[in-house]
Amino acid sequence: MKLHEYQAKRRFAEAGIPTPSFELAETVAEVLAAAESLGYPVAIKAQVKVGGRGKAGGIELVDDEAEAEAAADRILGMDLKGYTVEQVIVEEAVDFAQELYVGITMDRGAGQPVAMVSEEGGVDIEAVAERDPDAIAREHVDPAFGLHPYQARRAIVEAGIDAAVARDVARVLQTLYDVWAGTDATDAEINPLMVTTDGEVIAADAVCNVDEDALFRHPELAEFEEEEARDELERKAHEYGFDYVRLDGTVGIIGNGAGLVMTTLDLVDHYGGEPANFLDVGGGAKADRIANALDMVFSDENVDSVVFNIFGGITRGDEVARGINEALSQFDEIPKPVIVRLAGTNWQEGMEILNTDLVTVEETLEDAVQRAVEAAAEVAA
Amino acid sequence: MKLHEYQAKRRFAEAGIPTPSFELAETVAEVLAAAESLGYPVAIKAQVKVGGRGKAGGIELVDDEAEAEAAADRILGMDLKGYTVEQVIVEEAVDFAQELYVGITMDRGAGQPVAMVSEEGGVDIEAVAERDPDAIAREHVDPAFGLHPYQARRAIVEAGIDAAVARDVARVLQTLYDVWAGTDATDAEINPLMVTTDGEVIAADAVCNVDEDALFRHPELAEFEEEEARDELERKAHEYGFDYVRLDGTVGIIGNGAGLVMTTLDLVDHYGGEPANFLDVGGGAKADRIANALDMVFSDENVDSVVFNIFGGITRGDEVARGINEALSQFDEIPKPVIVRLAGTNWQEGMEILNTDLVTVEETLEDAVQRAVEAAAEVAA
Amino acid sequence: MSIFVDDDTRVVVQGITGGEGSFHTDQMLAYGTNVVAGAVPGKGGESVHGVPVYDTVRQAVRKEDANASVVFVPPAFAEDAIFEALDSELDLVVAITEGIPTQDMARVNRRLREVDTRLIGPNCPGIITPGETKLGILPGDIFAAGSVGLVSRSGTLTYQVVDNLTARGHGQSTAVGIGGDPIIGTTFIDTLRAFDADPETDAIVMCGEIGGEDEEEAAAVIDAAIDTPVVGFIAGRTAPPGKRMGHAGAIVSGGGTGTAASKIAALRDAGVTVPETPADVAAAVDELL
Amino acid sequence: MSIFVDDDTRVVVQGITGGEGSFHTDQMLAYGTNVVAGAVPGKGGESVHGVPVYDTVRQAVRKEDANASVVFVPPAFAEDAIFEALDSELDLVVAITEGIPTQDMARVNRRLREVDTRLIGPNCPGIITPGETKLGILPGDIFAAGSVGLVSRSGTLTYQVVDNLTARGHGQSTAVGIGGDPIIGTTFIDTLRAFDADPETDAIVMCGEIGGEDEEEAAAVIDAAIDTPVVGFIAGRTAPPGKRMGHAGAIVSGGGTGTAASKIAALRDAGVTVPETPADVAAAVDELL
Repeated sequence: MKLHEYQAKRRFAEAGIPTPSFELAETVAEVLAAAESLGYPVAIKAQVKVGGRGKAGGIELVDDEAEAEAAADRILGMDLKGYTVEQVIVEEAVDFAQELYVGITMDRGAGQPVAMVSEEGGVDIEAVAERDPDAIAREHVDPAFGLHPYQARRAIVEAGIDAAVARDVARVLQTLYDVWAGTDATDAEINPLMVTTDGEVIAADAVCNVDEDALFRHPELAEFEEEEARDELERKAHEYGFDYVRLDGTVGIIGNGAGLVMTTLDLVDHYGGEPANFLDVGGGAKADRIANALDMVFSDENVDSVVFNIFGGITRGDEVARGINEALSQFDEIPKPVIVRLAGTNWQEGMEILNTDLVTVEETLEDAVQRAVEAAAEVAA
Repeated sequence: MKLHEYQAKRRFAEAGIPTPSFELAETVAEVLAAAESLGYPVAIKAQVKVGGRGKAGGIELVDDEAEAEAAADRILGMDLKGYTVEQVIVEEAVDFAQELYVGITMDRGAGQPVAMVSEEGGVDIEAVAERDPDAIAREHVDPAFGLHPYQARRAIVEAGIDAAVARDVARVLQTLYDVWAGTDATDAEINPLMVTTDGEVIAADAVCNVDEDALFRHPELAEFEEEEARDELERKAHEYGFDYVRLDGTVGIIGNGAGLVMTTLDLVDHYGGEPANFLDVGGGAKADRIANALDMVFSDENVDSVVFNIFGGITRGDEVARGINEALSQFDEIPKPVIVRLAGTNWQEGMEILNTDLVTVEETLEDAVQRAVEAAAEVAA
Repeated sequence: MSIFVDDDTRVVVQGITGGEGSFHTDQMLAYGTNVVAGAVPGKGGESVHGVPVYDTVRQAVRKEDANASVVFVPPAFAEDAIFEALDSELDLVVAITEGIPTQDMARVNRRLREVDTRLIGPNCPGIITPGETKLGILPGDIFAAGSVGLVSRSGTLTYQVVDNLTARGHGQSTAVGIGGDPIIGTTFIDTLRAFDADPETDAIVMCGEIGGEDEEEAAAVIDAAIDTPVVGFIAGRTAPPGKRMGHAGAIVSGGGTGTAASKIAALRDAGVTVPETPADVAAAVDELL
Repeated sequence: MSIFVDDDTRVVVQGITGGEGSFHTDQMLAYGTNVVAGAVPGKGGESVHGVPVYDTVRQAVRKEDANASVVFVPPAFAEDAIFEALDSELDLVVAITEGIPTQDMARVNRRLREVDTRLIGPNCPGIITPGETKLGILPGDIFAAGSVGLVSRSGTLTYQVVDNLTARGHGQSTAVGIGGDPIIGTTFIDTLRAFDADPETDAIVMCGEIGGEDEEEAAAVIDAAIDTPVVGFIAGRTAPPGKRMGHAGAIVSGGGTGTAASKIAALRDAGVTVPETPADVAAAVDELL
């Protein structure tokens, strides 16, 4: 789960990392009031959870009230890579001499955290990593001991950071690691970490992505999760407790198990269709869960057909079939054609139970997907 | 450095370990007021840093004001194993069904911490360990990870603790480890950890010994160190920054380096004398340190002679000799005979510089000690 | 033969008194697994489906000679349960639990480097040597004994592939679900090497998915060191970047690593057949055997 | 020959810009030690007595081929300095610093178990192979090259014993101060085994003191596995229980472990001569050689 810049920045500041003063604003009037109290110039920064906000026009530096009003008016409500900007922060402008990068992430391959430092901050760090891997100094962290002070110092020396700010940057990196560990983050980054013309270091941006599986330990962060959802459907998925990802296609997909659902998406594509979503109902799907899943997929107006693919391991096919019948019988009219394929435990009993007035039944995964792709094509035609 | 029971108990309580209510008192009136506010019966417990206070008469359970007054009057000011009782705590009495033991210490041999649990609390745990080692369950702790919850549970199961209180005892042990680690303790113990007739666990005593070398990290504890000193001389040693231990003999000993000073003590004993003290002036002894050391040993009225034994490694013999001359020349009369032996770097120059009007010079350690033992015997005769 | 587990595997179930633990203990017993003990703090002395429960894993090891555990403990307590298992002289620990925080697994992973115990999972369906034993939640009846070794990051996808294999007469030597989390114990590479050393495994099916670079690393090892023929399958070709596709580990990074395309290309470069449908996986095995 | 250090040892001094570090670097250079670098955060580019200073130990290793370090860093920063040294592919780290908190050393000790680097100390005078090299603060001029291996928990006591040995014509192969702290890197046992394997060490002098049970454990090893004759010396016979005698490790516990009597008895049981005065130690070596 990605925190907003302002949420991350507040956490970093509480931990002792220097940040510019800022205020959150939701209206032009609030922006002007905030700018007044901070003093011009200020930066107005869209609070949406995407990278590259600057390039996309979501950040503007303004020198006076007229500029601020124009910028606030433009940014508030704008669409930024699919997100509507509802909040901005108004932040004191910083005179910087240099932009650095510091970050902590989990290195999956090594199975351990890694701390990173680079002189080339202020730009897309992944591009830097690709162009010149040596421009980023890395220290793998032993999670049992945490980031040793010598490691922070060493990374900074190896990144070639100016000795005059080395101690301050080391302190920021060390604190960032503590925040990373303490909030169960997957990534925590400051890009840029500005060096001001006075030789101070200050976190001009703040990224903190939190491990969703660890939210049970962080009730103060869990409340941010609600607003995470991008649209109505994702919000619903969160409420129902489904793993759900919305895509742009027309074939709705419901299944159990991440790998199998991904495979179903791939098969839709393989047979010439376009998947509308990823929806994993998980293990032991009861009737109400199945009804919820159908509700979700039906309410996506892009969807023209639905493939329902269950491999009953422990889940029994006959139970799933009853769930499907029950869920669909609540409709006067089935809104989109549903193709069902059951396999695994008690699949034959399940197939027999399914009400073929409500659904189309197929015996293999491949056939079911093909049929759904055809059905969607028919609707579109 | 040993904390007082009340100091340790406050730390344990702050960390969340259940303790009885108590108040600190220094006068009979304060004892009575505290007992009144807590409600009888109460325990009155001498706050001196020795074990076995109960057996030595330093703890009394009283049922009413008359008993409390008598007990307070007796305990306050009493001598307990060489310490004068200046403070007591007045503590609510606990009805207990069982007395357990929990403790954390550093296992020197293993070089790692060890957590211990026993059903046989309330008695000298070292005696239990000697009589029946299996009566104490032990879990070595990986200091990089800390005490894992499963280890706390496992120790409690293996100690045979009643399942009804296992969870509470595990929580106490876990918290005790955190306190141990967080205060740089060498030992942290609760003996007894009482199980009340209501099935609650409560820390009836509290021991916490802190690593003196770690006090720089714990300014809040360092202030307790001052009052640590047993007598005037130990207080002085603390002030001068000497490693000093007072003994009962008549031969005062000054030297540099722990092993060499211990050896000098042993040689005094070997040659029939009795060492009066251990005093290590440390490396690079300057004139003022030497003067301070002489001041300390001279002001011990048991001392009849002094052996001054320096092996100059990096310290130069001529500098030490000048320091001794300078220090002793401040006296109108040298109060006790001083025998000096210098060895190592520039020892010959040192020997030549020494003012033999003030001191006796010997060439070997063995000769110096023998001369000092003889001198003490002469004074005593 | 088989890898990692067989008839001699003696299992302690951690979390046996919970709903999942109890249900799958019953299923494992029915399959013939030697479930010799359960371990649940505070429940020592009870029994579940006739299996004695102990307070600690160590007791289960000492009293019932358990040499493997299966972990059904909820995510908040799973790190501790795995650490306990690793500190109890077991040969194998299979962690079924889904949703263990990644940092917890980083600590487990750090400890794993120091012990001789093998961890499979977490967030995995377990391991089965058909006809002998299963540890986990795999539905035993779709498996058949045979000579195909199967290793997969996914649960139901494994079942799908196994169903296709069994239908075509290709039984399995052992099937290992290594789990869908970003940090896991046993990897593709560990499993591939073990199958390669197993004389009764004649072909290997490897089911990967988007996220991380384990499949790319496995491809390099296949190329260099694996003689047994391998059929690969990669799920997630249509997954958009930056979205977690069900599994915590199934995510294509914004930077573009972890894509299906990269994995498929790496496997094909290593000489691995990589079909596009599960049915074609079974067909490809047909051609190998 | 010698143990642990010789002419080929290339030393980086951690804390070279401090008073002690600078002074003893000068002394080491004067003795002939290959001090090739210093390491002090923020002081990279400076030089001390002609020795180049780097910001990190790794730079000193990469640029000057250092293979050993001597740590003169103050107690509050010593744990970190030792960890840095252990993470820099050195063969040997000698920690002179006195007063490192015991819990810090427990963490270091835990890490030591995982690396190939040897730690000597802390709270030790260092190590010297007379005529070749010294790492630490030992006064070089009292030592002479020879065939007596010396290992000691104490500094000045070592000097005293060496003085007696050299005066009687017994030079030293190597002298190792293992340090007076409760938790140390290299132990008596490690050193005894190394001397025993050194063909040019003909006798060993071992100076112990009260506290802990290292001498007792060493006695058992001497009895079982050391062929080279050993003379022992134990300081602290007159130390009262519960009092720290200068060294953090020199304390007889309230429970009565760690006494000089116990150590002397264990050594004598193992066939070790244990004289009562330093002069008699040298005399005992006379009888052996």
